[in-house]
Amino acid sequence: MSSTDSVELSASSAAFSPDNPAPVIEPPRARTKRTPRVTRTNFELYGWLFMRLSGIVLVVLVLGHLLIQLVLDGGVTKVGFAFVAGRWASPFWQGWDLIMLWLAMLHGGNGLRTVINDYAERANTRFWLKTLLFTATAFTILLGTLVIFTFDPNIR
Amino acid sequence: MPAGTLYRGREGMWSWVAHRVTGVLIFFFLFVHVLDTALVRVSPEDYDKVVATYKQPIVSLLEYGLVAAILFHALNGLRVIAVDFWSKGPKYQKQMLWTVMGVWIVLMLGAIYPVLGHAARVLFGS
Amino acid sequence: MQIHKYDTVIVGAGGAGMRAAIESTKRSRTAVLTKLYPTRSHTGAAQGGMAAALANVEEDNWEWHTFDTIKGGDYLVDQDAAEILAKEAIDAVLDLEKMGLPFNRTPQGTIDQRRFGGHTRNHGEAAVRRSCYASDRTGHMILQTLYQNCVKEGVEFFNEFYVLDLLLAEVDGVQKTAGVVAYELATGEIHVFQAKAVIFASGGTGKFFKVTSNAHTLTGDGQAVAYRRGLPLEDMEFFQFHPTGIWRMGILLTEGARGEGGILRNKDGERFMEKYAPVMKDLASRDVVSRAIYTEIREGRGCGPEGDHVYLDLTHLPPEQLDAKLPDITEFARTYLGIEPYTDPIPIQPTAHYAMGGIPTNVEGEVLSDNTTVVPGLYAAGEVACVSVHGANRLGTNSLLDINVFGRRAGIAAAEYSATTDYVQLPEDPASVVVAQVEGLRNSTGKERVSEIRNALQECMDKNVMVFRTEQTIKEAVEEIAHLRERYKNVSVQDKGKRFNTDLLEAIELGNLLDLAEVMAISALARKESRGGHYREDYPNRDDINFMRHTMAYREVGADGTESIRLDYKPVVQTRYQPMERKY
Amino acid sequence: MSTPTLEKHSDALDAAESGASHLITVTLRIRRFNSEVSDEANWIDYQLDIDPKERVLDALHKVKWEIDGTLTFRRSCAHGICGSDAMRINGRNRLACKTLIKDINPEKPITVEPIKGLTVLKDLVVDMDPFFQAYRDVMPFLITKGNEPTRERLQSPEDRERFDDTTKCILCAACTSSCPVFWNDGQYFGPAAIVNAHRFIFDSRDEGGEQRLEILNDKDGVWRCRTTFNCTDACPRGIEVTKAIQEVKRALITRRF
Ligand SMILES: Cc1cc2nc3c(=O)[nH]c(=O)nc-3n(C[C@H](O)[C@H](O)[C@H](O)COP(=O)(O)OP(=O)(O)OC[C@H]3O[C@@H](n4cnc5c(N)ncnc54)[C@H](O)[C@@H]3O)c2cc1C
Ligand code: HEM
Ligand code: SF4
Ligand code: F3S
Ligand code: FES
Repeated sequence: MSSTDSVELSASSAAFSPDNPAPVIEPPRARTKRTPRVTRTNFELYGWLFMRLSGIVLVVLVLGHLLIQLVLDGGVTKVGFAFVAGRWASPFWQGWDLIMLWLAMLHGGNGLRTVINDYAERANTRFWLKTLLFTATAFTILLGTLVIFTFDPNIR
Repeated sequence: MPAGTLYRGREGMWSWVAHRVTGVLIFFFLFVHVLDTALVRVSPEDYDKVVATYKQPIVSLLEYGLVAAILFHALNGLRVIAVDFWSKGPKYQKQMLWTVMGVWIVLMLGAIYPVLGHAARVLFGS
Repeated sequence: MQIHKYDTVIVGAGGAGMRAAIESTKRSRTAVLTKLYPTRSHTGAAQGGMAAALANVEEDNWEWHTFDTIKGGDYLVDQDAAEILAKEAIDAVLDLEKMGLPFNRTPQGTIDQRRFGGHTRNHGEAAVRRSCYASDRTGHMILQTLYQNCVKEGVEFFNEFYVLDLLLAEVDGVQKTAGVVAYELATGEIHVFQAKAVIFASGGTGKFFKVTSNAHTLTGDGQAVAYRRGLPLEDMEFFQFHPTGIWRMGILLTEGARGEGGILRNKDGERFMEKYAPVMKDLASRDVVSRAIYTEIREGRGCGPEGDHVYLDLTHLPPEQLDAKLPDITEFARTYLGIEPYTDPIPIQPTAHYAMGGIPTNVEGEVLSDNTTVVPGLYAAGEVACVSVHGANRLGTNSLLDINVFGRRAGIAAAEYSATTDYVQLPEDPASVVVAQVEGLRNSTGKERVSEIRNALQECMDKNVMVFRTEQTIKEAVEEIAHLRERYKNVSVQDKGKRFNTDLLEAIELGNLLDLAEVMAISALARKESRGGHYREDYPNRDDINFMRHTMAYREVGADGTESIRLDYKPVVQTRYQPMERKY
Repeated sequence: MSTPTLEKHSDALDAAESGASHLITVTLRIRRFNSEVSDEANWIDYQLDIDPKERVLDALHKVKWEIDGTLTFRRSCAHGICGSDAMRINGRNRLACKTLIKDINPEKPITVEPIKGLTVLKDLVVDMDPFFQAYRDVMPFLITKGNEPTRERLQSPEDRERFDDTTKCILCAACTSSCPVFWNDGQYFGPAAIVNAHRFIFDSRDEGGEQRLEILNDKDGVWRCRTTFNCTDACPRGIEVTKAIQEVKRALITRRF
């Protein structure tokens, strides 16, 4: 830190002057002069609403899931192929896990989409990250669904 | 942009940071979790092998962290929903956050034994 | 240097400037130059309200309002102008409401009104509820509403452009308006705006006082620019000192506080205004209350360790009423004094508030170059102008009215004028004066600091030409100002850059303040009477025989370049009301 | 009529009136940037003797007027009503003229830097155009249909009260530039624009609410708000900004269903 009498700011590398000013400090992406864009759909509205509604349902599903998996009946020690087999024998648990899977992935995927929108600076990066996100989410959902429906307790 | 100092936001900002971090964390966990569960479709032995690693103490600790993240995200998510839909929500957001933290601490204390108990038994014998 | 061409150019985006812009944009190609973003203008600081005889809550009419304005101005008011002001007030308020201004409402849903100092029913019988208000941020709401409507009308703003010179050109022996020269703060570039009509609406000049309710940016630029171009300044000795500024800081606590029932008390807890104004008490006109406060202080009944202030007591009012009607000023007391107005009285002292004088205009807003001659194409409105509707003392709430009524009139008149005339040719090298001024300061090697001279000026003005004046104090001020003007010649700025060089502009603003302070002091010295805001202890009475006239101050430059001030006088327009003694 | 408590002064009043100003030494650590000298911003410390009851704005003036005239910042009214001097003081957005030295721990250096998310032009001055552009985009003016009444439009005190809070806005940008969503991506309309839309959407006289809601339904509109409350904490006018944003969101939802 320099002292109080530093009226002349110390110049850095280049010789800047009133007639040759340095570029000003820009934020990453500035809002430009423009009329509101015509990109208005209700997508963000539905997305927002979905986050809250799925959130409420997920509280029950996820916390219930955790309770069963980690707390009741000796917690994680009991989990094994047999345990899974037992649970998915019932359509109720199949449905539970299916809904949980779909909601959680869509909720998380949409959440991550906002995160990408917030932080990815260039349009290009945004696009690729979102494509990646979409593929991963779709893949996981499909895989999970497949597993739940085609699960065969007698595979052994 | 040259950084300047960190913005000294208050409860609202930090709870949002935590909500976002936990959300992303859970998402990646879920991704992996679906993959490993998919093993039940492939081979029960492999599945049990993977699940066995979950029973190691160090993984239990991670699991505890995961529970912490999910619980916080879930409780704070409910707070956010209350802020959104309850007309007095914005006014009481701080009180609600303290409630969330209170419930979270209680639940996390409650989860110590069920989640970490097994690990403790493995480590220290029972 | 860049040259722009507009039909009408408005200098200033406060209430007066934007009200004019709304009218003139509809009728001519208009540019608004403003040294601040429009919503930063000091109109936003006004709290109390805007007077109009709407008679929404009790019987009232514009004639009573006219009378109060004239009496409040100690009969120095031009009565034809006051009549227009009071008559058009009603539409001015209704227009603002239609533009969206959120006035407080009566239970019937009409605009609510409250009492304000000096506004009475039936020529002084009792206080009347005439002030239309929006909580205690009426000025803020006016400024916002006008800006919103400027956005709606697509008014072209040049933000952070400082107008530093007025261009006049002689055509067939007549001085006509050719444009203005402005300095762009962001780049340091000089812009010439060629225009058929120019409206000055650049606000007040309170910053030559130290304790003032005025913003740092109220430096009388418009008055100074016009004055330097040879135009007269009218009635500059009349400056209003508002009774209730926060002690030492000058931040205003609206008269509305007393309108709501607040009481002034001295150190003994006495409601001293009962002695000075038995009928109107705390709501007497501002000059009366300010003098009363200083009399109490001088006679040893002031409060605090140094006995240099009195109290504004709101503690007997219910907290709900304070919250509903005066939220902003109670917050000022909490923020800046750390006290709780529910339970503590607020330390206050008179604060320099409003310039009654300014650039002389007629009722159409046209600027006069002497007592009668209009300068074609030049207009002024708002605090910068002197119509004169405020005479020797402005009534509270009449200024927000003034900016709307005469802002509108000036906007229409200017646009209609520019629609019917051609551009006047710009003078040769139009920016030369400004370039010389700016470069002179930038390259000066003098050793004087702007802030030191400004402080000295403010101290001197507070001490010598505030509420009480005498021949001796004014002479002291004149001498001191002359001395400071000498020092100013050696002033230098530290910032030599082009971008956002506020250092440079503060120096220019100081030059304006010095010029105007001098005019004020010289005008005050010559007025050997007491009237309204101008109180001479050595001449404590009003003297209608010798001084029922407006002061007109001209800048004279001798053959050798020496500057001096020449005073002239202009008769007061009297229509219906004969001067009477002013009692409240 | 009650007499004031003149005999028993409250401590606060005594403190406010104590004339003798005792000066303390504070360090002002200001983030300086001048494109005519350097392309980098840097922190510079200034030491001053100042009365703790003074404002940070007074301290900045002291620096500008007594130490370094090149220090640049905006200011006008000096009492929190013009919105010129929003800046980041000790890490948080505030108005320099509404922040007293004594209220921000003068023991440690007081950091002062420009608000975030807008282009820094010089020292504490930022480019406000994008901010005002967002404001203009929400059509911040009364929209009505049909003929004008001859007198005023009627509005009950309750209807007037409905949007009172958001009429207080002075467009200082403290809120918008405190919003984490806005920092990342200047495209978000920002709380200030929403507050000013709210002021009209909930004005019973206005008939353009539908259009404004549609504008705020944009992908950079209200839905980007993550309820971080930084705006509410930063607003020098005490506006419940987040609440206003939520009311707009709810209005959009109820309109949709
Ligand atoms: C604290 C306070 C409270 C008040 N309360 C009331 C009240 O309750 N009722 C009432 O009737 N009156 C009140 N007044 C008085 C009234 O508010 C003002 O007189 C009035 O608002 C002045 O408006 P204006 O448009 O003339 O100037 P301002 O609003 O001061 O605007 C001046 C404009 O000119 C611009 N400008 C200045 N110089 C230049 C330049 N060189 N180049 C370019 N632009 C320039 C500025 O940027 C600004 O936009 C109050 C005044 C104060 C200070
Ligand atoms: C258990 C119950 C849950 C509830 C109540 C809940 C609630 C919420 C809510 C209300 C939001 C929106 C926050 C905002 O807009 O500011 C949100 C965001 C998010 N959630 Fe959840 N959620 C839950 C579970 C999950 C799960 C299981 C995942 C992971 C797959 C997840 C991942 C996310 C992510 C990534 C975000 C985005 C964060 C952000 O934008 O800041 N959530 N959650
Ligand atoms: S809402 Fe508050 S913080 Fe935001 S611009 Fe308006 S006054 Fe400033
Ligand atoms: S800070 Fe930003 S995220 Fe929302 S609550 Fe305020 S707009
Ligand atoms: S200077 Fe006007 S808000 Fe601070």
